[in-house]
Amino acid sequence: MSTAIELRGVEKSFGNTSVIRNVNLAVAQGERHALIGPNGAGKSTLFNLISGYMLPTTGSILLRDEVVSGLAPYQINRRGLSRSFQVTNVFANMSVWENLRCAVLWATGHRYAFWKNVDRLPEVRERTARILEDINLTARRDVPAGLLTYAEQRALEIGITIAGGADVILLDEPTAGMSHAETERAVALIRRLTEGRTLLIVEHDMSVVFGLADKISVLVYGQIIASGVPEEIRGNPKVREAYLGEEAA
Amino acid sequence: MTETTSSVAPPYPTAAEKLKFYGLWVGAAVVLLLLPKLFSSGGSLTTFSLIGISIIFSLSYNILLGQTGMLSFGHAVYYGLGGFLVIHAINIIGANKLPIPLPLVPLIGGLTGLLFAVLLGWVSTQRSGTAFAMISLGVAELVASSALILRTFFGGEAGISANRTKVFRLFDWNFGPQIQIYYLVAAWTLIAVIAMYALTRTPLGRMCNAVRDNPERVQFVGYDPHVVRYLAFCFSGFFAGIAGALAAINFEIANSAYLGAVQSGTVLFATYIGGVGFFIGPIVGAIFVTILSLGLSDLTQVWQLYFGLIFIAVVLFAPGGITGLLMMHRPLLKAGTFGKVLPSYLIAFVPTLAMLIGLILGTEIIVYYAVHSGDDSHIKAFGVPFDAANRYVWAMAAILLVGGYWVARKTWTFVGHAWDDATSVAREKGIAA
Amino acid sequence: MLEVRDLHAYYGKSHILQGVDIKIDAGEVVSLLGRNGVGRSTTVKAIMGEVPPQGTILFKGSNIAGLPSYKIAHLGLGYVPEHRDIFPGLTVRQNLMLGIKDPRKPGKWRLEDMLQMFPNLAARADTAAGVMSGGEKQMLTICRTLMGDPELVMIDEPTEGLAPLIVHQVGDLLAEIARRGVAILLVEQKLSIAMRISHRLYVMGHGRIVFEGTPADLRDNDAIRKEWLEV
Amino acid sequence: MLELIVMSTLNGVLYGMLLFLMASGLTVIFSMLGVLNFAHASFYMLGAFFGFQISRWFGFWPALLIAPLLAGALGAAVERYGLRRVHKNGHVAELLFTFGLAFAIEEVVQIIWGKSPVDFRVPSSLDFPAFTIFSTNYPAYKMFMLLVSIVIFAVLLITLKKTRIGLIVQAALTHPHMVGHLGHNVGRIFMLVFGVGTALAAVAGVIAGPALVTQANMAGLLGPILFVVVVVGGLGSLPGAFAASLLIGLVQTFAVSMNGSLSGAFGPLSPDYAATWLADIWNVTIAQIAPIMPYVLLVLILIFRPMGLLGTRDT
Amino acid sequence: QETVKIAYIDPLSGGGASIGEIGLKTFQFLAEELNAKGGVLGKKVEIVAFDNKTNPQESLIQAQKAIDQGIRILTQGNGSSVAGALSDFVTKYNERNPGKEVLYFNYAAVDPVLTNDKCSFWHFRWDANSDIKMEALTNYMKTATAIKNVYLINQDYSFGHSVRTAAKSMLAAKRPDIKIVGDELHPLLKITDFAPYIAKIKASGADTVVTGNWGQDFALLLKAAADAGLKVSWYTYYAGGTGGPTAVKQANLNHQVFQVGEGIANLDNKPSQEFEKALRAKYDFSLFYPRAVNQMRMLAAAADKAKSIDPVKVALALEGMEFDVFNGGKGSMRKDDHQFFQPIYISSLGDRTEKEPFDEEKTGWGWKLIAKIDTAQTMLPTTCKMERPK
Ligand SMILES: Nc1ncnc2c1ncn2[C@@H]1O[C@H](COP(=O)(O)OP(=O)(O)OP(=O)(O)O)[C@@H](O)[C@H]1O
Ligand SMILES: Nc1ncnc2c1ncn2[C@@H]1O[C@H](COP(=O)(O)OP(=O)(O)OP(=O)(O)O)[C@@H](O)[C@H]1O
Ligand SMILES: CC(C)C[C@H](N)C(=O)O
Ligand SMILES: [Mg+2]
Ligand SMILES: [Mg+2]
Repeated sequence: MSTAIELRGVEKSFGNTSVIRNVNLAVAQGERHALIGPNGAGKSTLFNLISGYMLPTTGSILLRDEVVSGLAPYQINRRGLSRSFQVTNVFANMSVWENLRCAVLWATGHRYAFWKNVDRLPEVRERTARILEDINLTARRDVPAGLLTYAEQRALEIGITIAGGADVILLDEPTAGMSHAETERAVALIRRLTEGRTLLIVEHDMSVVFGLADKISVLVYGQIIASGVPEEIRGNPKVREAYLGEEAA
Repeated sequence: MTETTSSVAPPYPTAAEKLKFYGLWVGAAVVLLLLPKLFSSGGSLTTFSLIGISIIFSLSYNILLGQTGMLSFGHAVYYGLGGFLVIHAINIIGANKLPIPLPLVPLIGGLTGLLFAVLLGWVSTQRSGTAFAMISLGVAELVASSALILRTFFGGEAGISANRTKVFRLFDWNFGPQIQIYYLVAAWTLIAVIAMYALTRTPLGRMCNAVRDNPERVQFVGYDPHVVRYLAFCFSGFFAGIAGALAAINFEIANSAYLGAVQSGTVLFATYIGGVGFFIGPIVGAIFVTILSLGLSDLTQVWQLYFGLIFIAVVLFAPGGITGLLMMHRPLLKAGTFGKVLPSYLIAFVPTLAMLIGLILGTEIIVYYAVHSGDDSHIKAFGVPFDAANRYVWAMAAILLVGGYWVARKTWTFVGHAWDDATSVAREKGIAA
Repeated sequence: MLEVRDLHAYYGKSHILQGVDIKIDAGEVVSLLGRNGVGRSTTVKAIMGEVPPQGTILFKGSNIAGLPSYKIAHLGLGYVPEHRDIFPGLTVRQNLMLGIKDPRKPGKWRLEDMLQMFPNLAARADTAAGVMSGGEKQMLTICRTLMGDPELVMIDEPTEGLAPLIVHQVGDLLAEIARRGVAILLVEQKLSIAMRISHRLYVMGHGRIVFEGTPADLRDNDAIRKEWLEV
Repeated sequence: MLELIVMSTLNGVLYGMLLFLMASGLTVIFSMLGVLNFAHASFYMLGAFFGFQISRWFGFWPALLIAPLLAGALGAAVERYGLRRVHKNGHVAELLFTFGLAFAIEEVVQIIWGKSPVDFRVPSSLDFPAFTIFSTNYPAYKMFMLLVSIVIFAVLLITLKKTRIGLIVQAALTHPHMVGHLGHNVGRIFMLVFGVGTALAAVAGVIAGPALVTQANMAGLLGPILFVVVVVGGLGSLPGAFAASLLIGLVQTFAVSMNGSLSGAFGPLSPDYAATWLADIWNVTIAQIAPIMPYVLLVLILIFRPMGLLGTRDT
Repeated sequence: QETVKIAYIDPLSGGGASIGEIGLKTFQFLAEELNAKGGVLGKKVEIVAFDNKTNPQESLIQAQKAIDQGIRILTQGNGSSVAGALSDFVTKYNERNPGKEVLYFNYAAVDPVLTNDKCSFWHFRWDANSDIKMEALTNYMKTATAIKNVYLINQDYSFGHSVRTAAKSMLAAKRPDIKIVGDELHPLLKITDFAPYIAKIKASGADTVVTGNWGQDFALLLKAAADAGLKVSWYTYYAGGTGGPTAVKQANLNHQVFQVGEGIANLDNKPSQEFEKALRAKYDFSLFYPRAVNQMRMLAAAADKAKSIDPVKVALALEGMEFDVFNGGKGSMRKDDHQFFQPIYISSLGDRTEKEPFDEEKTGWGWKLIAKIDTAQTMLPTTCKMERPK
């Protein structure tokens, strides 16, 4: 089995505070991998590095055995990696439909086309409609994204992330701020949408993590202190001390 | 699969809707054709031509501001360079008897605008927001000042002129009379408007909106926002060039003012006042601002004051521009509740008008005393003659102003209530406001 | 201390709050529970004047409904909003400083205490707050509001996005706040923490209060829990 | 030669300080409120005309005090009843609002004071040569201008550094509600900042009015260059604005003093090119392009150092 | 009763507004004068103002508007850049609209090209062109032996350029010993402080400055000179404009500032002095445009002669017309190029004797006549090849 994402000796520092320290991580193709760790451990930063939003100070990042560190986010995206944001990050003045369609356009090969009518691209319509269904926002199709409720925006955020059909998906706290019921629905959705794809997810909700992940890595102070299947992690005393606390046991 | 699509995706336009859509364009064409028959004085033809030019220019500007979220202070650069090249082109065509008819010449302007947008755009569009605005300001000032230095090409303060009747003729149209110019402008306006509308319906057009809303996110759906901005900039330069070309053909002169800050400011005005959020916004703005700038100075001497006040008023009271104000009523019309607000409008209209009349009267009286005291006090403002030295007129102005304001304030709260009612009914009927 | 009577609020014309009644005494910890979108955030916003309130809001005896929010804040009501709203361009320290209403009157919460309580913040005291991690931002907002020395704080979902261990810490912080005599109105999603620290609980449903009682009452009342809270 | 260098330096510094005097208010407004105040130069003009009128009635020194207060009050009123309402519609709306305002102010000034320059004189107490170098007099009034600029710079710098107002305003830029929840009266602070900014412009007006012309078109001549100063200096940086003003003042003044041209350096162009644009470039002197220097600077800065000379924020 | 409308197209806003407004008032005053005498062919004369913001393109819009209102005579003066565009426009318009011709009366734009290579049958110029003025000025400078080093400073546009080229070539021909120590061009109406230019003049060691600057560009130049205590003689075209005399007085340049023009208030000529008095009684400025008086009076005379106000007939009547000019002496409108020729005066500003009753801008100083050049001596050749209506 080949690796989807691989980090080799990645470090990142801002000024003289180092946030990511010598991280080595491999996520296998088709694996659902969760990244957990205390607040400020560097999880989002790691996502920023992988997705090209930030440049690692040292080390290299490989996407399906190809070095992608140093590429711009859109170049990495075109190579099949897509991410969501911890803070909702959608196109606020555009309708839900248009939000999703924008996420579909590049992947369907229409790029910067200025000679095609966007409403008459069957494959774009089909794909957008499918995702709209998937994220359960059909009824809100024509509502500007900025006016959706928080939970709906989170769903849209996931929708945009997966719309391009990337086969490596990074989700940063997708269920934050959702109620239990909604969280469960979101987990089901994520499970379904990432079937056969590679998923790297950051979550603080342990039910989500343990319900979804094939493998878990724990990031503390910019270092991976443990990595393994959920049972191992749950039992790992270092993890309990640094992250889970007593409760989650 | 396709079944889900058809139920989930927005439906394709029905035949009736299509008919309506294409009918609109055909209707516009017919109106443009008939306009000179309805208003036949020389003055209106000039006005229409200028409006047409301004429409193209404003729409091209809105590709930047409204569609892609880029505030430019230097859009006139592409308009002006288009104009200059066209003047030179006309002279060259005329001198060498080249077989290029005048109706094709605007294309030269468009290509010039495009060329310069291609050259200057890459660095300018690297950033958005204030940085872009300031670069555009700097570039515009540079180009405008250089125009005064490169005298051979730009003709200095005086500019350069041409004679449009000296080019190759088709069908015996020499384009001397204004009516022929009007039709030339009208045809190009229609073409350009359709083209720019079509542009908004393309993948690029949609991505422009996305870049406007959230350039960061765009990067993560595979697009380079810089490229999107750059392409938008190029298109915008192209159409601005066409507008400049038509202006050059209309006036047969191009001078450095074409490139200058006033021109750039005017197009920003027109576009914003019309409403950047709607495709037709800039069209409305172009019509409004052109008529205002042509007509206001005939009506009153202190037109600049009114000009300023009108803009302040629009910015204050119609944040979505004139079009935004009108579009607010669409849900009401759809829900059939427009009737609920109409009476309140009528009630509010009277005192508001009184207040405005009082304001104008007062202003003109003050102007008379400040500027012309000693001259004949029977003056005219907005075509209405009155005696500025008459105490009764003073009293009337004061009463209209104060009383009008007082009553108007009350009536506007009516409007507010009526509006709330009407919208809530509309919302209950499921029509989003 | 705070008494809300028949509070209504609208977004445009949609009637979100339909007569909310809440009471909080000095030093009391009260939680406001409910599903997503029932109007809990709107309640606190209406109290703070961010959403125009209709009804009576008595704070320390005077009606504050309709006052501008800075006046409300000066009366001693603190508010930690749901979306964190840290000032991204300013440093952590500057963010905290802005919590102080009047630099001439130091309150019971001092900058040093805060930094001591949250080493995470201390380490980043001079970095721009915008680049902090999600959890750090959450802590910062709470601390910032405390700097203003409120007598009652309304905190909207403080544990959202926090690691389990930190959730626990926040619980401790809230308890500490209460111990120092500050009343708390807690808007929460996570039942566990609300149950742990609250003296009393309200449950909201469809713009109204549908339940009021102690944590023990709620634990016993399955019907309410089923209908208005989780699954 | 030496004479020209000394004189140009003096003139350059002076012009730079005048720019700073005008730009300081704009920096305050632009950096704190984020408002591109196109009417800033109009307040400068109002300052000059108020100063002229008041000094007619009460003399120059009272005018130097009262005119800025008046203009500042006007500015505060503009913020309170105009800008504040426009604020929520974004920066473009604010900008157009100030555009409209500039139009209206110019016409009002024309109505009251006419279109011709008014006779605003240097006060007699300052109307003497401060010193003479190279047989050129240096007017005491210009020294006074210099002094005022430096005092204003110092005072502003201290107040900005030492007060919390700067912080509050910056915070309110992104989250006005939150700042209110923390107990700060944002509205009043915005009004204050705008008032102070416009009052500073008016100070510049009162001082520059007698030195330059006091005429209804004086605003238009200076408008854009102020933005250049603010952006080149770096948004939000007062020292930056100071440095940029000096830089622009010196660059422009020295450029004027230079006669160099390509034809001077490489000899005249062959007559074959006499009527082409090449000849224009060949023959243009540095002095002739002096007015565009600031814009060259602006574009270069924005391309190579977008945060400006001493700025910290990306524009 | 029908009126004869004249469109006044000049700046009424922006940088040129101050002179534009004075021009407008002057013309209105002249219209009243004509009307008091029964108007033109018994018709009332009315001046209709159009604001062109000193912008050529805007001028064309305004001209078109004027024509649309039925106006057949346009007048303009502020700026040769505008004049060129307007002349071109009128020529084309008349060619394309036979039977609806309009005339263009130019009262102040003096770029020689307008009556040379770019001359037009429809354009009439009452002001002496720049070359004529420079010819007169250099003829006088020729005799001033004190002049050794001359500095040229002019506005960077067609008029400024023609002043500069004419000055250089004429001085070289008439006084080869004079050195041109500086030749400066600066942007038109954009400079707020001339101190750097003054420093440069000073450093060049010039004893004389020749400038065609007008409007604020002159007043500010002199103001900066006064501040720096620059003591040189000034040979100017428009020192008498608004703010000019005040600045000259401030610089304390007593009879060191010379001006070439077609008349001054202090000429020993009864009728023009009466006129000046009447004008000053009404407005607070002195007559800056004596040629406008000639223009309006000649219009009336031409209409009388043609017995019509039809533009073509008026134009034909004006061609070659002899006229007793306002400041005394004979003038004539040359048929070849439609340039009006009249006596030219050189005067200097300073202390007055009883021979100079009028002062300027309440400075106490007035214009003193230095030299008069008769009409015949001002006749420069023209290269104009005019297309006339058949
Ligand atoms: N641009 C930056 N400059 C300086 N420090 C930064 C920057 N970006 C992030 N940091 C710091 O790096 C650390 C890691 O942040 P990150 O957002 O990756 O945390 P996280 O693991 O996602 O936490 P959370 O679970 O709370 O979201 C934090 O302490 C944060 O303050
Ligand atoms: N700005 C707004 N405009 C219109 N409707 C709004 C707005 N903000 C909130 N709403 C609506 O008001 C209702 C109550 O919102 P509120 O934020 O108070 O809910 P909440 O109980 O805090 O839930 P959450 O768990 O999402 O925070 C929701 O249905 C929401 O959609
Ligand atoms: C009004 C005049 C001073 C105009 C100037 N003579 C010119 O030809 O441009
Ligand atoms: Mg994170
Ligand atoms: Mg909430």
